[in-house]
Amino acid sequence: MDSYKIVFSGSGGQGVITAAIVLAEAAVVYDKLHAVQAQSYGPEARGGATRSDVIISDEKINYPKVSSPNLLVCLTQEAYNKFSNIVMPGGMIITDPKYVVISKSDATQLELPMYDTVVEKVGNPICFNTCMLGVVVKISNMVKVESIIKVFESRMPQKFVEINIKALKVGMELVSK
Amino acid sequence: MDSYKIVFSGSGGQGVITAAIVLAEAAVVYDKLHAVQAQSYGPEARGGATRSDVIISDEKINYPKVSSPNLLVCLTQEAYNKFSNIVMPGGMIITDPKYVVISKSDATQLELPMYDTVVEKVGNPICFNTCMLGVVVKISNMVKVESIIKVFESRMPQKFVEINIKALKVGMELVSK
Amino acid sequence: MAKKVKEIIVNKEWCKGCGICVHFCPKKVLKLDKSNKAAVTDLDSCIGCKLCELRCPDFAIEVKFLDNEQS
Amino acid sequence: MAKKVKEIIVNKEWCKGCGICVHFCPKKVLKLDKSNKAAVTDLDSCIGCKLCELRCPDFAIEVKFLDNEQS
Amino acid sequence: MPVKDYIRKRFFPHIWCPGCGHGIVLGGMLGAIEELGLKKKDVVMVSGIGCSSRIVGYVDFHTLHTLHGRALAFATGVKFSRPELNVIVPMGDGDATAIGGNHFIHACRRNINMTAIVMNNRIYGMTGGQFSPLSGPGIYATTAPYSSIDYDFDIVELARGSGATFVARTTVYHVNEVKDYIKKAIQHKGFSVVEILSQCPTYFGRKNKLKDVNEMLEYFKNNTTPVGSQAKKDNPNLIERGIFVQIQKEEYCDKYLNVIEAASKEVKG
Amino acid sequence: MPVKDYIRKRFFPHIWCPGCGHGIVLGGMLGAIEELGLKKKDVVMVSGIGCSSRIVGYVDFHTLHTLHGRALAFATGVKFSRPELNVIVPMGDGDATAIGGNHFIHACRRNINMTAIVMNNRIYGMTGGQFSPLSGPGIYATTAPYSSIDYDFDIVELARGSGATFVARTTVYHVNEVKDYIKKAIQHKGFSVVEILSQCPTYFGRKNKLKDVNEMLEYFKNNTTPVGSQAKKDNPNLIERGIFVQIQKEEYCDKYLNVIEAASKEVKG
Amino acid sequence: MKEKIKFVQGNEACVEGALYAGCNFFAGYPITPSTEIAELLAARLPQSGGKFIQMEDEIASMCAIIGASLTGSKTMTATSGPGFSLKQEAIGYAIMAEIPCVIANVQRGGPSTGTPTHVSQGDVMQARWGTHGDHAIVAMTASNIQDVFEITIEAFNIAETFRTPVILLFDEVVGHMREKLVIPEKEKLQVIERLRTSVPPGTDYHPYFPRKDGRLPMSDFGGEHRYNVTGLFHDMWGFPTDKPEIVHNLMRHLVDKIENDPKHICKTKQYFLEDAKTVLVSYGASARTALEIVNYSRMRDRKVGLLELQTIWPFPKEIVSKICNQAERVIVVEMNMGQVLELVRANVKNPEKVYLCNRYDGNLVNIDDVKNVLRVVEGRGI
Amino acid sequence: MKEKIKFVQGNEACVEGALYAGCNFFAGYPITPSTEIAELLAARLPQSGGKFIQMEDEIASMCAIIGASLTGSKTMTATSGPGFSLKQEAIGYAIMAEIPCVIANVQRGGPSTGTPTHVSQGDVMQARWGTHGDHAIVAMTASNIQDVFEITIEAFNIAETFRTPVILLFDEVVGHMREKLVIPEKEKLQVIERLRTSVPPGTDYHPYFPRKDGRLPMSDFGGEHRYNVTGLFHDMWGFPTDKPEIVHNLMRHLVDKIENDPKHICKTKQYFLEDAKTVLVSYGASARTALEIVNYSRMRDRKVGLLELQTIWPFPKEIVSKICNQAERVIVVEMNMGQVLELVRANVKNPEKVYLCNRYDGNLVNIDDVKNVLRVVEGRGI
Ligand SMILES: Cc1ncc(C[n+]2csc(CCOP(=O)(O)OP(=O)(O)O)c2C)c(N)n1
Ligand SMILES: Cc1ncc(C[n+]2csc(CCOP(=O)(O)OP(=O)(O)O)c2C)c(N)n1
Ligand code: SF4
Ligand code: SF4
Ligand code: SF4
Ligand code: SF4
Ligand code: SF4
Ligand code: SF4
Ligand SMILES: [Mg+2]
Ligand SMILES: [Mg+2]
Repeated sequence: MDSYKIVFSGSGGQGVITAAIVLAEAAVVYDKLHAVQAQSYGPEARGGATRSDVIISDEKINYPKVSSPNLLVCLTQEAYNKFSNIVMPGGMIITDPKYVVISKSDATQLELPMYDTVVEKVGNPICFNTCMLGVVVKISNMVKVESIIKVFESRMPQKFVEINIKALKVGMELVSK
Repeated sequence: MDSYKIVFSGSGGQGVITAAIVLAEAAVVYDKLHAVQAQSYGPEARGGATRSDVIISDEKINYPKVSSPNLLVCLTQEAYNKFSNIVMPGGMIITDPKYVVISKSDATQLELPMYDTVVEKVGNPICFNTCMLGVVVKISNMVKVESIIKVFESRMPQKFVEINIKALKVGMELVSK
Repeated sequence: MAKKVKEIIVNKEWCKGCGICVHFCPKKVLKLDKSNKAAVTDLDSCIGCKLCELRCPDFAIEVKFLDNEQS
Repeated sequence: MAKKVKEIIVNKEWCKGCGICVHFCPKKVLKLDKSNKAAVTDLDSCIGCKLCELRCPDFAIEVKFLDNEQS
Repeated sequence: MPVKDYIRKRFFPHIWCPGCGHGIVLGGMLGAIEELGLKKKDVVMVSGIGCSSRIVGYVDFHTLHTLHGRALAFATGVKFSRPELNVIVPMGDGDATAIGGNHFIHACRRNINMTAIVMNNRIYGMTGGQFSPLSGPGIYATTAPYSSIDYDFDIVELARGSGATFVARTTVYHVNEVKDYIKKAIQHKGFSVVEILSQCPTYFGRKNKLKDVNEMLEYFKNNTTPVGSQAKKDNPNLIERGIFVQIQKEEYCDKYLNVIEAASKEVKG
Repeated sequence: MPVKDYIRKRFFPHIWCPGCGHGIVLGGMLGAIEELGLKKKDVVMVSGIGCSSRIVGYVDFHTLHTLHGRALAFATGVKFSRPELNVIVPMGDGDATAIGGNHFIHACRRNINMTAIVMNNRIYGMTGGQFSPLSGPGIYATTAPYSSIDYDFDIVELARGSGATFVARTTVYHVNEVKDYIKKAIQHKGFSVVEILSQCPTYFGRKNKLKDVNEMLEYFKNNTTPVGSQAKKDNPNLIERGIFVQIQKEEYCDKYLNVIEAASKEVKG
Repeated sequence: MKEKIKFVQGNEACVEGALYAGCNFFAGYPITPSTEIAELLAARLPQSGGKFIQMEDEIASMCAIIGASLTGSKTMTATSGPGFSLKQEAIGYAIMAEIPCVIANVQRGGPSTGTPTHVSQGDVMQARWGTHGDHAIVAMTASNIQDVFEITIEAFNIAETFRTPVILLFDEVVGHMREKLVIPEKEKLQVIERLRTSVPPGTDYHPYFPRKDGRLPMSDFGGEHRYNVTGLFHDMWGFPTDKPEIVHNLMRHLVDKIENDPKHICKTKQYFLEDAKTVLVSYGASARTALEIVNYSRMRDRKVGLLELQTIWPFPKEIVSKICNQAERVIVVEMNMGQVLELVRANVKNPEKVYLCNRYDGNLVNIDDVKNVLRVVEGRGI
Repeated sequence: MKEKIKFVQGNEACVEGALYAGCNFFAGYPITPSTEIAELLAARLPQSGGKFIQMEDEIASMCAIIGASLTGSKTMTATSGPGFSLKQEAIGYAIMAEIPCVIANVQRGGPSTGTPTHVSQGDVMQARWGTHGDHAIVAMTASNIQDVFEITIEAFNIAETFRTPVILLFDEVVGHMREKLVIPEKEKLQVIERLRTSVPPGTDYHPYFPRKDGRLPMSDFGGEHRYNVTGLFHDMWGFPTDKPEIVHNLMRHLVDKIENDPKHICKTKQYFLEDAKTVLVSYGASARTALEIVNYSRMRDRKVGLLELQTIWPFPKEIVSKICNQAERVIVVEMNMGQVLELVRANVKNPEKVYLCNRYDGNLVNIDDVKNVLRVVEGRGI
């Protein structure tokens, strides 16, 4: 297997970095894969535009940054405009139409109403990023869902685990449709 | 002419450094000789034991420190004990018996009651160092008395010049005796 | 302050949707629209206190008066 | 303080002749000798206030009492 | 000239997070400058490093963005070299009182005619939410995960204790006071300090479970009172706003003219 | 144990000039320690750089001679690491309030149980007589040849404004007060500051045309008065001596025990 | 404690390493990109009774860890560029007074405020020469999360062994990227404890008189032995002196203990060096890119190898010259204007065969950067 | 002003040089052995309307002279070892923001507090690398009082020409010894004034856009042009950016302006080098000892010459390698553990023929020191 590269992008509060970490951690700790996660920052450490790179592979990963991802997630227009052209030929871009108006691209583009769906089905917008993670898990197909859930369990109090599992599944189902 | 080397030593308040500077300045500015003056310090810049080296020469002086002086002035016992052995063969040591009890030495030793004499004849102990300078001027015979006086004039208010000239002469006379 | 307010201009490019103007408007003249930007709901109630403008951290809202004395 | 003073010891090695003890002795018990060290002139007048000892910057003067209670 | 003419519009929208109080301070400060009618070329604004310090990038004066904590030291060089310039120094709470504490107290002591504006959000915003010397005990921060045990400075008392001749405090909620105190501070001949309680919803707010920025502004509204008010007597926990110190004392650059005079005499004499 | 048993006799006579007040402070400090019956092994003395800082070389405790201005920062490390030790920090006026000003105010703020003793001779002795932030206007110094224009800090006010919980001041003339205040300061649970006016006859005295060391001590005698005295009311120029601040506030290392407790719970829980 | 597997940032691996090594005191002041070290230790240290304190600035932080170390704690601070500059005076103090402590500098772009959130390796020379006066220093680095953990432990071990400050010279990429970390169970990795004096109370203890093996056993402040510690040149009891012989000997001691026997300190990692015609020399995050290229080249049967430096100071001269002299060409891959390049050049026979592949624009040296230089120096055109 | 002859300390000669060059602003904090510079300027500056301020510490002093320079003053500070370490962060700022200013470091024994009243040349490498991140710096020195005067003027000239901080790396011996100084009349020596922009008010002024000749005309704060100054990487208007190309180009500019054309900066003095078989390389006070030995050797018909460095940074590579490669042997005479030695070795064909004669015990390298090394390396036995 070659390595699979994902770029998550969005803005400070959207939890894209957490989603990226959960994915990579699941790969490493529970699926015995190799993974690295890296991110870019604005001035010093404060909020603003965010980007997180994840590489998952069954071999050791050296160069940790992603220049052309297989999969790109853009949760803001700014991110979309900045990154949509970096996707690898044959790669895919995921956006939420609530935040992004897409334009022409060589990549396959998947517009999913993640925010609205998660609000509707889970009732809590803070799980938006988990829903997005569900989408990514499904599409990338690198990491077991159970591993993601194990990461949830190791990282959050029980009451949050359940709602996040729900959001994760909502995301996965969104893709299936 | 070879160079003539003098080490002045004593303690903080005795003005040995000033005397050394006046001598060297007279040589340089008025007698067109070469001279360097250097000094050693205690911790940081505060008082305590003091040593000042002067070299006078009619050639350019490179190495500025004196290891074996032609003439050594010691105004404290501590200084005497520390330095009396560095005088060059055939050199001379000048002390004031008020402060220093001399011991055996290869050098010629001149004990002059400079303090008492200056107090007696000039009536002011702060000219002690000038009196000592008079001794040195006389013995070293490198610098013109007028040049020393010119330095006084350029450095001090008129009222001090006179008393210092007096002290200088007292010192010179002390040697003549 | 009895001057008549002509219009309240929101610079949507600059507005970050923090909601301060909305929350502290004494007359509830403002709201956040669905793209999360400040918007005027009821210009007539506006008393022209300019607090929205002064408290906006983003220089994104401006209260214009009829007599043009205050910009 | 009514204790009897036995002796006042000046450590001449340590004394730097600053004259503080002399100047501030309430009973003028002390002086500077000709080598500029503190010295006792009039032990009998000493009231044992110990101020000389306490104010000496050089730990050079010590007031000893007869009854040895205070060193 | 309208307040907006003092800003460098091309950099807007600015870098600060939604609801960040620093933008309100900027507005109040420019309002003061506008009312004083200062010319752009006569104003030098000097800042350190922090979210707050980014303020100088947005104003169309001579702007000097320096090192974390050192703004007042740079500003001292500017002012002492060219006393005719108006020197204004906006600072973060960390900038002013943590790493910059020494320059702060010495500026207060010297009484050089400059204005320090402390944009106090009780947190290190720029580096992501560590507690500051103004956070106070009980506050949560990334470096105080079990809540802070550090006592806080009271800037008013610190400035007073260091000899400052003008000291005022207010909050961004009280935006007209912001303008007013900064104006008075600039007019004051000597070193002036204006503390402005400001909010960092992104870090202080989130870490301390404050619902949103409006809850933070409500806090400023409900927990402060004019200095010397009855309210304060009834509830000593209230934070006082107002002008706390305002005294006349000869200014440093003016005093240096005496030095120049004495020195020149010496040369001639 | 007699005071002299606390000193390292082999280094005497000490390095200080004849009449230097630092020796008197040393005596008073050891008197306090002696009366408190502290064991040598339980005392750590930390200093910076300066004539005053050389004091640690002469005392038979654990002694830490650090960097100019940084003594309190080192001391904070010592004390916070081993709170059971008695940490005493003698400092020069420059050391404490010029380069060390920031550490000084932060030590006051944190309220770590240590004692700072400011040996205030109003001059930089070690480097040969430059003015310090405590010299005050009108003083002559090598860097103030036309007399200083710098206002001075009032250490008592500076410490108070920074939140110190114990602040006292006296002079070396009042040598029993030196002992007494240092004793009380060490006993105080929290950060304590004792300012002791001291004399540098070599530089301050000479530059300011004071006849001799006794004239300097006479000054301390004649120009100071107990805090709150009638004399002060009659003559506001007098410097007050006494204990200015003495309040109880939970100590920093103690408070950290709560952090440890909360953290340990988190691990177990 | 059982072995644990985690997925963490470099900064967190550093924290885990420090805790594994017994670090129980941290003083710091936040600065990007090192802040996570402080944040994590603020949470972790008190969990086991350790102390965390946020000081007023970087200078105070450095001073505090020195003071704490003297009382027997294993201490650490963390910072980046500007803070590292500020600490230099006090680092010199720790060198002079021989106080064990660890300073992590997670490098960002400089000079000055530079690019705070971007990567750089620009402080290599500063780590060696940032403080005034002659001295020697130990500085180490790592290119992956597991190594960060282990090198941090090593840093504490060296600090204790040699009574010296040790600098961890990480970089933003390694500090912030996440990767797998295996924390072995206690005692699996060697942890060197402070050597304390065996001189009995009441006997003359010489804190600054080296034993035959060069080590100086310490006595904690608060213990039975009272002595003096100073930043002035000092005698074997720690008291100030300016006697020329003592000054000279102390200087020699301070330098020789670090530089005379670098084998004990110098660590490198070697990849495909046996037959390498082209040797890449790299360290930290850049070594990851270099290694990628080595693998890539080997797949194409090109004899490229990598010498990864983990110890930067003392510079591993012997290893570098041995390996580089065997190669036909050497490429130093780093993120500065050639700081290690100059060191390599100074230690090989043919400096003109040592090339540079670098980047100093805030970004990680990338794969094409190295490929291009490789192609050019191997004569394959660009 | 007419020519004047004075008998002064090196520190005073530095003051005279600064005043001759038009220095009108000094901020400082006292420290041995540099304090006399502050003391003398406190008296002299206000005599002609200049400003002297004693700041709370060395950091503040450095910051103040940068601020003052921006308003158009010619500014300077002075310090020694520990203070020089403290200034490093702000020196980096002056480099990044390209602010002309002069920093005198009168070197004393280190590391740490070291031996405050004794001589050393231990800060040579720190002057180059003391601040974090890549950068370039100018550092100059002198061995006698007249040269101190002239080099100080040169330092101001270079600072203005290149918009850079310049370091004067004197030493305690030269700083404190007294010798003759001839102060020429005004205009006899070249004094370079600040290049100010000719861009008219209202037109777009680019404070950070170099002219064709590489110079950046300045506009005083308080003048018609308003712009931004920052320690972050910045664009041509002075506004922060982290765009890789801009970061890269600014780095190149900062380094290239100093290092590309060192001829304009590098000064040396050469004694008896034409036929020298043994070349002594030295600087500062040690060069006095070296010169003494050259004279002594020449009297005995031994072909010994001296290359005295006045510019230390940028290191005068070309001159050093040209002269040293011609010689049979080279001896570096200095007062540290071999800092310039390594630089010379890195720039000659046969590094093994470069020897060291040094002292790092607080004393000036003496005549016997050099004689002995000379005897040994010339194969005349010891
Ligand atoms: C010498 C130095 N130390 C630390 C930092 C990192 N740093 C940048 S801003 C900052 C604190 C910001 O807090 P504050 O001053 O309160 O400003 P805010 O961001 O909250 O407005 C810190 C610690 C730095 N840039 N330089
Ligand atoms: C970083 C640094 N800056 C400056 C100095 C020089 N220095 C040593 S002691 C001192 C001031 C001494 O004054 P003070 O603290 O009042 O102590 P005193 O000598 O008067 O007792 C100075 C400026 C130094 N050693 N280190
Ligand atoms: S206060 Fe300003 S930024 Fe906030 S919502 Fe209103 S207009 Fe928008
Ligand atoms: S001017 Fe006052 S009333 Fe009108 S919208 Fe703004 S805040 Fe509301
Ligand atoms: S006070 Fe002490 S040092 Fe001074 S004269 Fe008296 S005994 Fe001597
Ligand atoms: S004890 Fe008192 S009275 Fe006696 S000598 Fe000393 S100072 Fe004078
Ligand atoms: S992090 Fe806080 S202080 Fe910084 S811009 Fe955001 S809200 Fe403002
Ligand atoms: S210089 Fe002043 S402070 Fe220093 S020892 Fe002498 S008298 Fe005391
Ligand atoms: Mg803040
Ligand atoms: Mg003092």
